Amino acid sequence: MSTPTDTATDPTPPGDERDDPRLALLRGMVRIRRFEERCVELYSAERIRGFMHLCVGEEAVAVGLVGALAAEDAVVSTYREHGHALARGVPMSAVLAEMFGRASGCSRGRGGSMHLFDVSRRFYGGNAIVGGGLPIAVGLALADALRGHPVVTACLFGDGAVAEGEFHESLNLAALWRLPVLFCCENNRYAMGTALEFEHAQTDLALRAASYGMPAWPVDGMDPEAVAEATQRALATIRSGSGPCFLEMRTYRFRAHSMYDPDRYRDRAEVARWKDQDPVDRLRARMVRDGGLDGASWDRLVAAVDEEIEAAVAAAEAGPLEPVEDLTRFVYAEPS
Amino acid sequence: MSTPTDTATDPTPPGDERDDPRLALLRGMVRIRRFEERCVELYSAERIRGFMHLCVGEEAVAVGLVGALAAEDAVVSTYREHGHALARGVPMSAVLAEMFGRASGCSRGRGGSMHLFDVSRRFYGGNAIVGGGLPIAVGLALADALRGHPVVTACLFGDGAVAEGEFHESLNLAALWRLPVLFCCENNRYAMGTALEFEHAQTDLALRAASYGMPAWPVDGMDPEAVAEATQRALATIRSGSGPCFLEMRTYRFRAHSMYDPDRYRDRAEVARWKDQDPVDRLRARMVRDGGLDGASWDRLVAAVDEEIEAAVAAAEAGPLEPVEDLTRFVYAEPS
Amino acid sequence: MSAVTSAAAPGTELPPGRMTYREALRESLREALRGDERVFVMGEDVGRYGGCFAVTLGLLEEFGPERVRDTPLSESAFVGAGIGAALGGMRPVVEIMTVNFSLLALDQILNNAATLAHMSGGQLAVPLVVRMTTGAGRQLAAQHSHSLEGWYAHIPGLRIVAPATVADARGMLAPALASPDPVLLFEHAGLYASEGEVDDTPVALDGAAVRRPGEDVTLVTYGGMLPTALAAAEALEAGGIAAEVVDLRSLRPLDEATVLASVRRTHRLVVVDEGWRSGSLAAEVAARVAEQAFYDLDAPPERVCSAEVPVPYAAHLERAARPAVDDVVAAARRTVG
Amino acid sequence: MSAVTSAAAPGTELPPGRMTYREALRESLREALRGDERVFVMGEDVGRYGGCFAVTLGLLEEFGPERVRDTPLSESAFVGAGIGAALGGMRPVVEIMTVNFSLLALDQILNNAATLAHMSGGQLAVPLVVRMTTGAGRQLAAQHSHSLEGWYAHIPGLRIVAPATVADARGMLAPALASPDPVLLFEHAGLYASEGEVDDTPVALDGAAVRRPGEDVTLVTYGGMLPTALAAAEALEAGGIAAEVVDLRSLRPLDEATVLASVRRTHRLVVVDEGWRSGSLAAEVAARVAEQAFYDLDAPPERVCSAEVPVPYAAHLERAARPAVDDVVAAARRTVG
Ligand SMILES: Cc1ncc(C[n+]2csc(CCOP(=O)(O)OP(=O)(O)O)c2C)c(N)n1
Ligand SMILES: Cc1ncc(C[n+]2csc(CCOP(=O)(O)OP(=O)(O)O)c2C)c(N)n1
Ligand SMILES: [Mg+2]
Ligand SMILES: [Mg+2]
Repeated sequence: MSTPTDTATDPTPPGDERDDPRLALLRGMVRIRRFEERCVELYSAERIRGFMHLCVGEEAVAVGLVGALAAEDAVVSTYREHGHALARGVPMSAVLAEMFGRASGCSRGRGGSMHLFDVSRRFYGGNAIVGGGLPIAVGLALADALRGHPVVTACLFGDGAVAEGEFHESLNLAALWRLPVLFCCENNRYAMGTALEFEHAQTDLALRAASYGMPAWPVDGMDPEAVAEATQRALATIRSGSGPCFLEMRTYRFRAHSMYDPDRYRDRAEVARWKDQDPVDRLRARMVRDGGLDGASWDRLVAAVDEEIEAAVAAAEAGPLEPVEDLTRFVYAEPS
Repeated sequence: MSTPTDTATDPTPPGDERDDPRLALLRGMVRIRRFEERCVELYSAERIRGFMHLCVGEEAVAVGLVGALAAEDAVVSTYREHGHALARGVPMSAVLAEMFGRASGCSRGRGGSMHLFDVSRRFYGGNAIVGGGLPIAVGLALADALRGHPVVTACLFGDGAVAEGEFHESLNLAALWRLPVLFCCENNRYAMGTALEFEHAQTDLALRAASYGMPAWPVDGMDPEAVAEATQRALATIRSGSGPCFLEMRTYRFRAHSMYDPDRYRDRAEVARWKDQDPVDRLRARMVRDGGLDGASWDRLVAAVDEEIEAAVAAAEAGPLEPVEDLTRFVYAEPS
Repeated sequence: MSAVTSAAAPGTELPPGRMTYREALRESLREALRGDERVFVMGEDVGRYGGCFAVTLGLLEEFGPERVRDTPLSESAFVGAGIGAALGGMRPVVEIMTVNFSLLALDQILNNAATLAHMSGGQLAVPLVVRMTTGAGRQLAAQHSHSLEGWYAHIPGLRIVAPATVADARGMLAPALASPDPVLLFEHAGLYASEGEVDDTPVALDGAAVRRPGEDVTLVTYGGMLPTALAAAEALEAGGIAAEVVDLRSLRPLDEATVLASVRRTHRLVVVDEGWRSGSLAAEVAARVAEQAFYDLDAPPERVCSAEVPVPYAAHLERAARPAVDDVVAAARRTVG
Repeated sequence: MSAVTSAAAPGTELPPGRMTYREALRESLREALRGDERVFVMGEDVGRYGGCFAVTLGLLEEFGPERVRDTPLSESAFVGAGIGAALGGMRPVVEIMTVNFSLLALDQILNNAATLAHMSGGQLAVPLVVRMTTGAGRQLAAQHSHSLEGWYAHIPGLRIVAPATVADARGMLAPALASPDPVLLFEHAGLYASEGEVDDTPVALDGAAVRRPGEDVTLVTYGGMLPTALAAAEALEAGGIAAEVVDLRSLRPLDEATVLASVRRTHRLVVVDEGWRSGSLAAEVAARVAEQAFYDLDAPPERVCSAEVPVPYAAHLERAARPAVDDVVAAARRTVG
C-alpha cells in the first residue's frame, strides 16, 4: 500500500491560537473558504474538471466537527468534502494535486474532487454515492470496537442522504450494536434542487434519528463554536460506550450544488438571509467585538492562508502525471 | 393477459354469518388453519415442494385485515401469504393447484407457495424478497390516487422487513405524498431465527413508524375482532385523504419459519405461552360462552371447510401441467 | 450530479427538423405527457431542478407537479413505485439520474420488474420505462462513470435500448411506453449535446441499424460508442478498408439477424463496447457470431472495450481506459490481416 | 429461506478425510476463526438459527456472538459494514443468505468493495470475503433461483470463486481471507450435501482444474454444473467421445491459459453454465476462445446455459429451464459432428 506524497505539511498554527481557540476555528474556515474560491477560478481555467461541489457557507461544520476529533478517530465523508479533508489535515497541496489529476494527489489522481483519501489520517473518502458512506462508517466503528480501540468514526452526509434506505439500515445497526459512530448530517436544506419539504415527510431530522433510540439533536451549523461544543458532547457520550449519536447541523450552501447547477430552484432572498449568517463573518465579528482579533492579525491570517494556497497551486501544477502504463495498478492489490 | 382458471368458487357462507359477523371471522380462520395443516401433509407426501411458510397462529390478521378491505382495494403480500390469499377470496383450489405446480394454479404453476397472484381480486402477490413489496404498494396507491380511484392498498410484511432500507424509503414516500397505503406489519417477533431484540434498536415498531408522521399503533394480532376494528379505523383515516397508516399486528407463528426450519432458536415455553392465545380457540370459546356457537354448528363449520379442502386437493391433483413448450411464455407480453 | 445545461436550454434555435439529443428526448417526453394522461415522469430533480441533465427542463411548468414528480433520494422505492404504478394502470417514466445509482434499485428491477409477468403466469404486465444516463468521458471518476447497459441486457424480462442518434432519442420513447414490458432506456452522457435530424417516425425497439455500409469488416456497436465506430470507419476508409457499422440500438433482445447478415458479407467482426471487457455485451455478440457464423469468419472476432478498471478521474487515464478510434482502427486492421 | 439441515448436522459420521461440502465450508470457517482473531462472521441468521443452509451451525456456540454476528435484514448495511470493518483491519466473512438478496447490496459491492483500492490510489484495501448461495434446482421459483456469479464476474476489483468440489469448499476460504482483495465466494445450493475427500491444502484463487482428461472436446464449466458436465462426459465416453472437463473454479480472474491449452488439444468447446445464456460467463469463455484459439477450433463453440426465463416453480418447467446432461451431450456431439 502506498500513501500519497505529502508535498506540503500543514503549516504550524500561529502562536496566538493557543490563547484563543476561536482563532483556529476562524483560520480553518478562512482556509477552506479561500481555497474553494480559488478552486472556482481553477475550474474556470479548466485546471480542475469533473464534478466539483463546494461547501462555501458550511465551513463551520467542517472545522467545528472535524476539528473536535482525535487523531485516532476516523472520518467518512461525501463528495462535498474539501472542507472535511482540509480540516482533517490532509495537505492542501495533496488535495489540489488530486483535483488536478496528478500522481501527487491524495488519491494519485484517480479520485478527483469527490474522492479524497488519506489513510494516514484515517480519512476514508470521499464517497459519491449518496448514503454510501454510512454502512462503511458502521463497519469502521465495528472494527474499532472489536479491536478494543476506544475511538469514534465520524460519518458526514447530507439531508438528502437521510431518505436513502442505507441511512435507516445503518442507524439501526449502529444503535442495535451500540457502535461508536457519530452520525453528522449536514442539513443544508437541499438535495440538489429538491428542498427539505419535498424530501422528507418528517423534516425534523434529529427527531427522525432519535426514533432509532440514539441521542440526536439539532445544532446551529453556522456557528463553529456551537458545532464544536455539540461535537464534544456527542463524542463524550459515544466514548462512554452508550452507542452512536446523531447531530443535525443546520447549515446552508451559499453556492450552487455543483459547478453545473444553474441554481434555478432557490429564492434569492432565502440565499441572502442565510448569507447574513455567514459563519466566517459571524465569528470574525464576534472576535473583533470582544477584542480577540484586530485588523492586522486578520490580514496576517488571510495572507498566510493565501500563501499556503498559492504554494499548493504551484505544487499541484508541478505534480507528475501517473504513467498511463499504471492505469490498471491498484485494481487488485500488488503482491508484496 | 390471462387470468387463472377458477376451478372452484368460494362457497357461499352459511346464512347465520349474517347475524353474527364473528362466524365469518371464525370460519375464515378455520379455513386457513385446516388448509395449512393439510398442506403440511401434502408437503410430506411431496405433492408440494420448494419453500412453504405457514401462518398457523397468525390467522386473525389475515381474516381481520383482509376481510375488512373492499373489493376494489389492493393487497400486496409476502411469501407467507396463504392466509391472505384465502381471506381475499382467491379460490382454494387455485392456491393449491399453484402449490402443486399446475397450470390451473393461480400463477399457472410458475410461482408456487411464495408467489400467489390473482389480479382479478387485486391480489398482487406473493413477494419472496423481504421488503420488496413495499415500494410496489406505494406505486399501486400512487396509481389509484392519480386515477382518482378512492381505494386503499394494503401492504403486508413482517417485523424483519422493518429493518430493510425499502421500509424506510417506502414509508417516507407514502407519507410525503399522502398516499392511501395501509402498512400492516405482522410482527411475529422473529425474522427466521432472529428475535425482535436482535433485529431492531427500537423494538416498538409502531413508534418507529410514527416517526414518519403517520398514524401508527399496535394491535392484538391474536384477536380477529381487534384486528378488524383497527383496520376499519385505519381505512377510514386513509380514505379521508390524510395519507398512510401503519398497524403493528402483534402476533406469533406457532410453527417453524418454513418447512426446513428446525426451530432451534425459540424457547418451548414461549411458544406454549403464545399458543394459549390461539386466535381460533379464543374466538371460538368467546362465542361458545356467549351462546353464539354451539357444538353442532362448529362441527358443521369444520365439515364444510374440510369438504372444501378435499375438493381443492382433488382439483389440484387433476389440474393439468403447463406444456414444457410454454416455458418461455409470459417472459415478455404476447402480442395481442 | 448535474450537467451543463446552458448549451441546451429550451429556446435554443436550430434549423427545423434538427435538434439536440437532449431536446429530442425532451420532445418525446412532452409528446407522451400530452398524448396519454396515464403517463407521468418521476425521479430525483426532474421537476424544480429541471433534470440533472436538463432533459426534463420545462416539463414541470407545463404539466405540473402531479405528472412531473420530484422524488426523495430513494432509488429502490421510486423505481419500485414505478413498477407498482405500472401494475396499477399508469405508464410511468422513471428517471434514475445515472446508471451508477441504479444499483440501489436493482432488486426491484430484476426481482420485480423483470419477473412479475412470468411469475404471475401472465396475469401482470409492467409497462414501465426507466430512463438513465450511462457512460464515462467527463472525468467523473469511478463511481459516476459506469457503462452497465450491456450488463443489464443479461436479464430476461427486460427490454434494453440505447439510442445513439438524435432520431432514435426522439423515436424510442413512444414504442417503449406502448410496450407492455419494462423497458430500460440508456442515454449516453456524451451524446446529449449532439445534433441531428428528427422526424416523427417511432423507432422499433428491436431492430439494429446499419449506419454505414461496407464490405470489408463489420463494426458492431451501440450508444455512446457509435461516434467512435463511425470515426474509425472513416479512418479505415482512408486506408482502403470499407467498414460496415452496425448500431445495435436494442441490447435486449439483440437483433442478431442484422449482425450475422453483415458478418456473412464482410467475414470479419469487431465489437466496440464501452463496458468492461470481461462479460461485456461484446462477448455476447462475439459468441453469437462464433456460434452461428463460424465458417463465415475469415479472422478471429475482435473486441474493443473499456479497460478493466474503475474509471479514473485524471483525463489521460480516463482516456486510456475507454475505447478510442485508434483502438478500433487497429482491431479492424488486424481482422483484414 | 432455509435448508434441510438434518442431512449434515454436526456429528454425522463420515470416513476420515471425507466430508460434505457443507461441512467442508464449516471447517474452513472454524479454522479461520480459530487461527486469526481478526476474522469474524456476520450475516442473517448465521448464529442462533445456525445458518440458513446450516453452514455456520455450531459456530456461535464455539466463538460467541461477537464473532458470529446475527444481523438484521439489512443487506446493504451489513455488507457495507463488512467493507468498513475490512478497512479497519478486520477480516470479515459476510454471509448473504443467497445471491438473490445480494442485489440489495450491489451498490456497496460494486461502488465500494470493488472500487476503493483503485480509487484511493492504492491506499485502501478491502480484505473482505462475502459468501453466498447460488443456483436453482429446488423449486424455489423466480426470486430465489438466480445464478448470478457469472454476472458478478464482470466487475473489476472483485475476485469471484465458485467451489465445485468438497476439497475446494474446504480450501478456498483461507486464501480468500489472505487476499487483500474482496472475494465473493459462491456456494451452489445443490452441492451442500455432496461428499468428497479433503486434505489441508489451500486452493489457489485463480487456477482452473482439469477434472477429467479427454482429447475430443473440452467441456468448460464451474460450480453447480460440474456434476452435470462430468455426467455428460461419462455418457459421451460410452459413445466413444473423450471429453475433457475443465472446472474454472475462479470466475474472475479467468484462468484462460488452462482453457485455451485444452481447446488447442481437443479443437472443440462446449461451455456449461447455469446462468442465463445472453451475457453469460459462457459467452465470455466462448469469445476468448474464438479470439485466441480461432484457428485451433474445428467446430463452432457451443454454450449450454439456462433458458432465458425467470426460473419457474413447477418441477417440470424448472428442469426444462436448466442445463441438463442430455443438452451437454447433444452439444458435444454437434462439435465432433
Ligand atoms: C445514490 C445517489 N443518488 C443520486 C445521486 C446524485 N446526487 C448527487 S448529490 C445529490 C444531492 C444530495 O443531497 P444531500 O445529501 O443533501 O447533500 P448536499 O449535496 O446537499 O451536500 C444527488 C441527488 C448520487 N450521487 N447518489
Ligand atoms: C431481502 C431478503 N433477505 C433475506 C431473505 C431470507 N428470508 C426469508 S424470510 C426471512 C425472515 C423475514 O422475517 P419477517 O419479515 O419477520 O417475516 P416472517 O417470516 O416472520 O413472516 C428471511 C431472512 C429474503 N427472502 N429476502
Ligand atoms: Mg443537502
Ligand atoms: Mg417475523
